[in-house]
Amino acid sequence: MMLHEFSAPSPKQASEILSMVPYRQRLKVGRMRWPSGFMPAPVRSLHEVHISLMIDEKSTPAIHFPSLSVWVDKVVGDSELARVIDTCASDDDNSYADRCRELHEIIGMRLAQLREIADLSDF
Amino acid sequence: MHRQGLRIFLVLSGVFVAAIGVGYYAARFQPTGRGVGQAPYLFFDHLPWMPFVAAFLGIILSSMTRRVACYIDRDGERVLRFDFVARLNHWLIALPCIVVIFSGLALGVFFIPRLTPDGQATAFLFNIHFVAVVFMLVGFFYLLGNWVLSPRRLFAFIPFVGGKANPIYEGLIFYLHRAGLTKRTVHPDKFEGSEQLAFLMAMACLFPLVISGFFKVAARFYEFPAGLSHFMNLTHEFFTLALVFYLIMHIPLTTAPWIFAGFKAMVGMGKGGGGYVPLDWAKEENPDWIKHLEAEGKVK
Amino acid sequence: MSIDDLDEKERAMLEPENPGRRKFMLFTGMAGVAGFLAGSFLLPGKLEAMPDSKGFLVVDLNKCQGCGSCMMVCSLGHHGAASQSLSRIQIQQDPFANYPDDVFMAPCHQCEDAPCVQACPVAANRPAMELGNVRMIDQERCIGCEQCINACQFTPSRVQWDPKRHKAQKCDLCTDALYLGEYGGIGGTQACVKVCPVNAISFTIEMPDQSREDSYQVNLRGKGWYARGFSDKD
Amino acid sequence: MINDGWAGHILHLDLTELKAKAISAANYKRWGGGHGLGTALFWDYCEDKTLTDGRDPRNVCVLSSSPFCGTPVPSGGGRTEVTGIGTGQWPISWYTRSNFGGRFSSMMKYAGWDAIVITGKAEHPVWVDIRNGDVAFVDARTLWGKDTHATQEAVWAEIGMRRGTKSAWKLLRNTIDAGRTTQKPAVLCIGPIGENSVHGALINDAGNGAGQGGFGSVWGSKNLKAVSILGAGEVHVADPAGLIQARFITKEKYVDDPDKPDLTGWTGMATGAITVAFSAPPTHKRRPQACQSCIGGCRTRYANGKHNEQSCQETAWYGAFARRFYQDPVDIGNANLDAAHAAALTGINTYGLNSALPWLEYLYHEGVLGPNGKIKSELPWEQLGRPEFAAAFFDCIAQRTDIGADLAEGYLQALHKWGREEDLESGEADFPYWGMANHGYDPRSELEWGYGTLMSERDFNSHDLNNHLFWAPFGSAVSAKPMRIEAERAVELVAERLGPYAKGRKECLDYTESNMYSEALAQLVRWHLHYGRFWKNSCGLCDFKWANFFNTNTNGYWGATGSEDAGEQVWWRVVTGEDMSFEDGIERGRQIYNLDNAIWTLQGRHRDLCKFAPYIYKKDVQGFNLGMFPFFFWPAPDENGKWEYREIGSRHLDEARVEEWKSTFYGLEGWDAKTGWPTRRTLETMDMAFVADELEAVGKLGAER
Repeated sequence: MMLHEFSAPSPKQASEILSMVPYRQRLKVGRMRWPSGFMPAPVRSLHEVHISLMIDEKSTPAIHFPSLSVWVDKVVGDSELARVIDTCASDDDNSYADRCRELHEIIGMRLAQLREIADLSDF
Repeated sequence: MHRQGLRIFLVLSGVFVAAIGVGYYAARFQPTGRGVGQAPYLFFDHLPWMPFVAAFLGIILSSMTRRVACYIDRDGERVLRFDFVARLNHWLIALPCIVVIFSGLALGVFFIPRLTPDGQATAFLFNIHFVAVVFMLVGFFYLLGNWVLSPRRLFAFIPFVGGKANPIYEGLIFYLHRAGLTKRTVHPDKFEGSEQLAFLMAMACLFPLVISGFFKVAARFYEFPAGLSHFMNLTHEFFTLALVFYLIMHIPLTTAPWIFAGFKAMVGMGKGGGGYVPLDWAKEENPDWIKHLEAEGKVK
Repeated sequence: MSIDDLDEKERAMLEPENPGRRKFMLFTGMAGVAGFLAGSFLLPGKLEAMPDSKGFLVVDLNKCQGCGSCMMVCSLGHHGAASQSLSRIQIQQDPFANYPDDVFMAPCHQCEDAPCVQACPVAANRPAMELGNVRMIDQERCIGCEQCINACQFTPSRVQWDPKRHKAQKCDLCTDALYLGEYGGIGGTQACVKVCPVNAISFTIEMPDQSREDSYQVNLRGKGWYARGFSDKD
Repeated sequence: MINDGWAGHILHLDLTELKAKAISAANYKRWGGGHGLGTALFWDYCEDKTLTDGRDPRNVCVLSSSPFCGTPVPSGGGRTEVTGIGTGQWPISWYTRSNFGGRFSSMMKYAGWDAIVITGKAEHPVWVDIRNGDVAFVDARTLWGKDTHATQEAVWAEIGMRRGTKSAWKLLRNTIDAGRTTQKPAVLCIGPIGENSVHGALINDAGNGAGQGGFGSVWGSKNLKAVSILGAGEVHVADPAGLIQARFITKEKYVDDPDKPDLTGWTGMATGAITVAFSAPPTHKRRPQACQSCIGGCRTRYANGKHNEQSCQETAWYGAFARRFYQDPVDIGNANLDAAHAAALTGINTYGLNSALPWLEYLYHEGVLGPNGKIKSELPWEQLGRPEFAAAFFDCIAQRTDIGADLAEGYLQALHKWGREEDLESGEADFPYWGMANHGYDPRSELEWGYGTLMSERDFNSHDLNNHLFWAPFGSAVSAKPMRIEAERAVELVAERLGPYAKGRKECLDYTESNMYSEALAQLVRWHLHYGRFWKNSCGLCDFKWANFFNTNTNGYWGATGSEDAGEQVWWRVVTGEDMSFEDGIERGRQIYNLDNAIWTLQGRHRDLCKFAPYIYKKDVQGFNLGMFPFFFWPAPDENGKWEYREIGSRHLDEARVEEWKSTFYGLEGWDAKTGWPTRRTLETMDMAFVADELEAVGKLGAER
């Protein structure tokens, strides 16, 4: 699991990145669950992305990584994170599940950092 | 009612009711402590010897009573049909028998469901059954004893022996005549054919019941082969139903209008009380019997 | 009653005495009464020391999934018909209660000095000596007095009532399971143990502590069980 | 014995007269039980089959068990089929079905009843107290308004059953021979939603519900609050030893060892006790919980009793909204489970919310719905995701306040009332068929599911092929593990069971675009419909466990389905004594399916009504579903005919070709392709002339080819 050093944005930028984007700019993701199937669950914040990347034995995130990095870059406004997402998502030796786990961890670290900067312990 | 009959009847029923009361409280009696749980007191389980004792009490009783021969009381215009012993014996079997049957049926027989909600109520029913059984056994063995003492009384019930006619033919004609389907008539002795058959039927039920009953009780202190126990359990249930069917016929046919005088004699009411039937009625119903009594000079 | 109760006509019609027979009857009666009264004191008391059962069912209340398969197979194996009321093991549920109190499993304990055995008046319910002393009710001997049902000190009572036959029945560790399709009993199969989809019932030859009711409730959860996400820890 | 597997009698509850009558089951045995039995009873007892709303007093609702119920047939002993005309569907509420698990059907059998036929309408609210043969109608005015759990507890109290366990033996009546039990009665009831005739569910115990069809409101419209059933009897089977042995074999051969599970196995039925709940559990202190006779419980009970038995979709539909407000997965889970709890108490079917809530939120953000929108709603939409919102939402639905008034009639009814047809063009309102929510297996990609729904009357919800051909390879692919069974073999194993229509025809399982409208696919859908109609919905085999086409616990990977030692027909034989083959059962399913279609026809069905929502024909799945999901795996042959698990790409259905496909399908069923109606010849070959006569009488008999 590679470590990522993110540069620290200003508190203002940080809280912008953390904020919830307008409904129309939501990222369409979802979840596959046995046996109920696919359930759309669009996300509107980095925090929601983080949670929807979690893996458990009965369900799997349904996230299109390229769209994700574009969305993080253009809509959320965290180009640095977007780049990391790209590299990690395109790592084909990793299984889809592992990539989700890794992204979950990376975004988790970024969230922690941003929250600290923006001084939002409970977002 | 004849006074000694009344006395005896009151004494018996008193003892009987008292016994059932005891049975009820016994059924509620619950010793405590591990290994006992909630155990009602069952007469059958704790006094299994009592029915056997009752049997011998019946025999003793027979040795203590004396019989009066049937005779024609001219001036009384009546005939003694059932002496006191006969009446006592009949009711000593009959009354407990009713209780025995009802308590037995309520415990569930073949397709007939058990009517009690729990072990306690069941125990109470068993205790009632027990008390009645004890009385009935006294009566039943009193009967056997009496036969030993005066076999001719037994023979009066036996077809061809008491009353020479073919009982089936006699019984048939008797009822056909009643129904007005035939002009022919019969001349019964003391017991008309159908009565004799009924007697045989009663005995055919009572003997297996008593014997299988003794086996069931004896199982408390002696281990019979399982198959035998099973057979005896089934026998007991089967002849219970048989006896019920017998009584369904016996009771109406012995209280029917044409024979009601006989019934009154048996309960001890009627002309002059205690076991007598009107002479005219007897002439009508049992002409041969009257003939025999007269022939034997049993006339006073 | 006495002769005085008879009127003079009846007295005249008294049947002739037969002193010989009369005495004989009296004697027989007396002898019988005396004999049985005396015998009653010599009657054998309850069973002498009851041998322990050589097999027991233990259960895991935290594992049971409440599917009732054990109950159905139990009654099927013994009666050829599936029934909860005729099952020798009883599983109870309260869907709204908190785990683990939402399920209760009630197998027969095959008790030491089993009260149900002691309560049986006709020795129908007794240890099957040649079959590992499993406490079982001989349906041929049972007279349906319900005393064993009352005697069981556990709730629900581990003795069932067969309303069709008016007889009591209890767990025999499948000794008498005629419809099992294989040998049951100690050394053989116990249908409930074999069918349980989560292995929440187990057969043991170790007699659980008789002083505690919960000694029959054991932990049958293996590693794989926790891998399924079930646990006692948070 | 003639009654092997059968209780022998059917209970007719006439609510108008408040009378209970017993009907002999003898004439209904050919229908097998469950859906077949219920449909045959509906056919006989519903006087007007043209009804299009289940809330009409003339509607007949049947609860039916099956010969398997009350016996240890693995995952077959505990399901109850509910049939009748439903509510809340579009354009017509068809004669439909639903089923639920738990204890109700086994209790029904032990009480001596194979089915319960409910007709008429009571003057005031009643509940029905059934104890073996004794049936009593009890005034339910004191229960009316109670939630589903409180109702069940109240009924237990009425019958003298205390809460909790360790209860003593209880008499059904006042004598021991009237039967004793240690069990609580199984109480099937409705919540406030059903009482107010809003399409809702029937609930039994904590987690068993019949949701589809909205039968809760059917009961509500009949003033029927609950049916309590307590049975102390027995179910006779033809071959007890055979049944027990086959059950042992199932456990030992097909099912995982409970203590050594093969969690990556491709075992279908056989994973054993695995909880199907999608929220992080509030506590790990929990047990599995199963329907009667199940080989592996899919529900769970927690140390906090509150969320007991909540499972599958109801534990997921709210999570996506809840995560906006919480960080900790357990908090999100709890918010979801609380919402699920509220749903269970009010007795709503949450499946519709899968599509309804996202759509309503969309309308809110479009400014169409809300305090200032064209559609007035005072609900706190910004709080969507908090349990409070869910509670408020259910309340407005149950009480028909706010948008509840419109939604009460059905989601598409509301959509049309609000003039939002455009949302069906865009797919924002994701109701692909019959006004019902998208199940999560989009008809454009999972063809057998979509066509199966189109050719029946409700969301297909049959996971047979889905479990084996999608989920199994999916599981391996997601974590880049090797496929446990190669595509070639998997397809062989499944095709081997597709008799009598397509035995061994692997092309039926080709999910590529080239095969979307083929005759082979029509055969697959036929098989699937008929298999489900009999073996699952009529015999009561659980959809989560059956069919079992392949199984990595066995040599050669043969599954239990159709097998000689534990196949469907084996259970039928040991229980009923009737030597019927696996394929005979499918033929019976065909007859039942024909009876269904006859009723739909009488209700006014025509092939022109059997259409997907517009967006299914216009929009690709792309972007909406598969685009964000790298592998939606289904078997497909490559150009050399070698089978592989291939991600079936973005695509939509072509309306004209779907119409062709329908004609093919109708042809194969022996129906009139012009109308989709059954023909006399077809019906008579199945000894169903009585159906043809009734159709002919109203001029709705299909024309012979």
